[in-house]
Amino acid sequence: MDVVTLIWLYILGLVRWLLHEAPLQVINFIRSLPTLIPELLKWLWDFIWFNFKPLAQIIVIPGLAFILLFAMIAVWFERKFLARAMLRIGPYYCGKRSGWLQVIADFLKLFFKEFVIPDDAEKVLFLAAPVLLPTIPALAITLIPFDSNWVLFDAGGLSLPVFLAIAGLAPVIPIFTGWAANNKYTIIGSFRTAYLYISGEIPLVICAAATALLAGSLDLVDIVEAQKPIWFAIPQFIGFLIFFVGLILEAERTPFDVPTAETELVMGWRTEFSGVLFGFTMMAEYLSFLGWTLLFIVLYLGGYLGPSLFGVPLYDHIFWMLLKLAVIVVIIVLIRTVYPRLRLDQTLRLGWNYLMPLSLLNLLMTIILKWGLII
Amino acid sequence: MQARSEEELVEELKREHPELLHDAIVHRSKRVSVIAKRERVLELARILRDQYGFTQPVSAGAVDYIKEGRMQMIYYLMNPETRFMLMLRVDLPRDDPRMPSMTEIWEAMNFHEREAWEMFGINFEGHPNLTHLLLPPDWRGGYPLRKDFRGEGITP
Amino acid sequence: MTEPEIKPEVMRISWGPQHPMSGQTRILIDVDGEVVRRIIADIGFTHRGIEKILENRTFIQGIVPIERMVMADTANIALGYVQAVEEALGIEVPERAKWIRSLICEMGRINSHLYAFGLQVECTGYFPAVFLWTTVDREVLLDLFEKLTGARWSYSFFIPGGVRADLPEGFRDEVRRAVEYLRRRFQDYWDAMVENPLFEMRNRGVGVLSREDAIRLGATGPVLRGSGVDMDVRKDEPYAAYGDLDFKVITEREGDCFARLKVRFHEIEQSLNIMEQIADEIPGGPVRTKVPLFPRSKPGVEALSRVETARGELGVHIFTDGGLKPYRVKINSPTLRNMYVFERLAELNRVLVADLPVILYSIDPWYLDCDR
Amino acid sequence: MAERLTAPIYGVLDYLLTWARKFSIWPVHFVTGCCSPEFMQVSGSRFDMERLGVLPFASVRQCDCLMVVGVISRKMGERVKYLYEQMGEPKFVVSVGACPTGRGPFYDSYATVAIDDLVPVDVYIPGCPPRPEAIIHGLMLLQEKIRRECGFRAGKE
Repeated sequence: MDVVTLIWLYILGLVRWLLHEAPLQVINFIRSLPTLIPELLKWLWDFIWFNFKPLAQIIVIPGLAFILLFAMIAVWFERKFLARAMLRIGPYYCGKRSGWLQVIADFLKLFFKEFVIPDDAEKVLFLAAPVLLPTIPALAITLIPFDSNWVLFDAGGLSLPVFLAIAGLAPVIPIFTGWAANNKYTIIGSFRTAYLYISGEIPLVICAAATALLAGSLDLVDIVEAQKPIWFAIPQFIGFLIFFVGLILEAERTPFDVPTAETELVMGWRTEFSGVLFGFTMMAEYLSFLGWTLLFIVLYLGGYLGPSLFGVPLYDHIFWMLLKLAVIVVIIVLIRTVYPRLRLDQTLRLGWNYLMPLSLLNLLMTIILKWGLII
Repeated sequence: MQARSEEELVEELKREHPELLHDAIVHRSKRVSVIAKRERVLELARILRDQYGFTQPVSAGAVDYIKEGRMQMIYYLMNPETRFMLMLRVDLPRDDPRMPSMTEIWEAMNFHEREAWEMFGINFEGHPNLTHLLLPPDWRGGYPLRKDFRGEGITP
Repeated sequence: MTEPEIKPEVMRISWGPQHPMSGQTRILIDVDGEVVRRIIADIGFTHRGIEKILENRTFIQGIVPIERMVMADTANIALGYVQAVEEALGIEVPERAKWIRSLICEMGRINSHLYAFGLQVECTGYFPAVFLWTTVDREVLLDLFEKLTGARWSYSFFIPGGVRADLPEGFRDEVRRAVEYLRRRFQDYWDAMVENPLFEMRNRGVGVLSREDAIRLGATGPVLRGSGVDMDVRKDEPYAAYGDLDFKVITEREGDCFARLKVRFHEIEQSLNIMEQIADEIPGGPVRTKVPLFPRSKPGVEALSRVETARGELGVHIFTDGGLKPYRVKINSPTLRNMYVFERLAELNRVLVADLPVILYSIDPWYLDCDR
Repeated sequence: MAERLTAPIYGVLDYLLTWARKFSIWPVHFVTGCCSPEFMQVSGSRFDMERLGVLPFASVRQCDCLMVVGVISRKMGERVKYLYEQMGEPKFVVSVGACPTGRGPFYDSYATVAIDDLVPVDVYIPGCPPRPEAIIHGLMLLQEKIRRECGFRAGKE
């Protein structure tokens, strides 16, 4: 029985079903409609009520709404804060005297703007970057615990290394985008990204390992629980400082925003993006900033721990997490207004000569602190 | 040997190198001008720089005397110690304005000679990079600063 | 401009006229990785042919185009031209007019140095704080200009024979108030810039210009004084009221971007002192001598006037042929000299791509002055 | 019939789109002539143009407004044309100062060019240099023009 006869048999069976049974089934379906709709609704209601928690997680707290809302508020806050530092007002008329709609207007305009693809650029890689860029930090953020059981993606006790692995993917994209955009500025920008991330990534990983060592487990929830007696910022003060500097370096904030230095390379590796592509890359920059800040809070500032204000523990924890996030964002934006940008070789010297040995020293101190072993 | 006042400088120049220069005049305090012969201008420039200390090049430009049929190229030089300004002038005939370039002696004259070349058409032999400085690279409208320039929009 | 040949391992980048840090010029740099091998300044993008236009304007009409050469520092440029015209036509200027001229020139110098601070700070990425503070402080001076002359930037206030109008009453204590306010503000600038360790890291030892190279390459203004040469036309050939004003010429020894920044700082302090002296001791008397509207010049007269603008020494050389219009006006622009120094800095010391804007704006170029 | 049906939807989207485009004009960081200090004062603290949502941007790809500030020389004219072609589609040109519009005080020079034979211009701002209030007024006129002409149905009428 070769394939052709099989196909023919199948088609004959189909034709017979269409002629004989199909009308019957349609009539039965229509007759059963009055009872079907309430059933459907009931099923939908059960579905929402039964797994209300994952839905809330996906959509609200560590999920999409929180990320987009943070991007909006961070951009608006930064423009207003910088304007205040420059003794001027910043966006004012766009949202009834406070400019809060300004970011929505910007993104909407970018959404409807024509985006230009340079003719001899690698189209596939060029269009892949704005898609990949926001997803990687968003993926990493799902691992952050907002409460002991409020974790979106349960990595089975290994959430810290998984976070670092995903966040480690982020620098790869600017590198191949810089080459794909076929523009001299982007090539230099992508090389600089490569240098910067190598020198910035390793001290962070070592410091994260030190905290995991102190907490005795690789799971972020356990690390936060271990910080109940005392936040890890105090016993590991060197690691705290290194991670803070590394955070600014990873998120490319001003003392270290060497790859997208406006004054030398027009926009670094983002020069060729226009319209909605640029909108996504700008949002991605704030998402990676959010991702690393949340990890910083979880590792050193006691995650969601804090005295309880409302009755329900879940609301307390989420409130404390957001409060710490706000404090860190304000500090980093403040640093942007106070310090100029460092040169590439100065940043690398900082990364290799100071952050690296200090992080090893921090690891050594944690070992001694934990086991009191005299090696 | 640094001369104290302008008159001594002028007398010395006339006494030492009469064959190199036509004339040397004192305009006012700290401002002297020397009119050099076109062929021997390089030697005079080297002497001025090495012996008389005019090491700082200020600027250079040309003037087109169309009635007398000549162009005068002026080099403004400064002596950093005595703060004298010397204007080294070279007269060129209008029909073939050729001149040895001063870039070997004062390196900074590079830009000013390029500008004089594109504005007046003075050909500087030995200039490293005689291309357009201010005008667009594909400029074919003649030499703008000459008196007989008929560019568009110009009503002399 | 024909493109010189490019060596294989070097990448030629063009910082075109549209670049956050290139102003109105194009800078071609040969980059090998991060190190800049060669700089080619392709200037001429704002060439308006002012020298040809001035041959088509009478002596008084000529003030308008020449003032637009350096918009941040119009006072000194206009003074250079007007003094040359007065020397060519033999016009006397009353004493009070000279003092008013010095007052406005010093205000223009502070205005222009603020511009230099703003850009030198912006190109190290220090965008938000100091760069916009300079616009706030410049508004104080612009209000004074507006009160005195009616215009903010190109006010055509100097005319052959003196100054267009006398100081409005109450202007002198406004000058004193402005000077006192600016002194406080410059203390903030000093803390925000010179005391800032990161800013110093970006500027110290960058773009070093030794004393001999500065003289040999014909640098001028703060670039020259930053390398230790105390040449200042206000002291060498005193014009306007600088003869009887006491102020110091500031020099630094290192000759790097940081030294040039400090030279500008101290020069502003000297200018503030001068403004105060003028506000206290300005003599009375007429403000303008009678000059016919279309003065006729004597044939075959030459007049070279040298003025110390904020960017260096400007020379205006007027040749007259007895007509109503100058026969030829030669302008020795300070920025053209400094741009040549900028081009040679790539060979003098190791320049990185990130250092280039810092060096470029420590030289404080004004491309319209360079292209005329 | 199609027109009547789509009208209300177009109306809402039109309003939304023109509101967004009106409030986020990103002029490219490009000054061509001697009005540049005035442009800096307008983006400065006293006459803050960011109140209207106008934020100067570095790369020409992301910008949609080419503010030609000051005199255009012949050499600069080509660059203005290149820049105009590189910008994304809803693009506007604002000519700041007397020089771009009619070559200003350099009317009889061989080297200056007026902007009209280079790129189509939306708003002309007179003055040499124009006062900061005039520049902001010009930007508001541009916003008015965007509100009227730059919705979905731009091409229809």
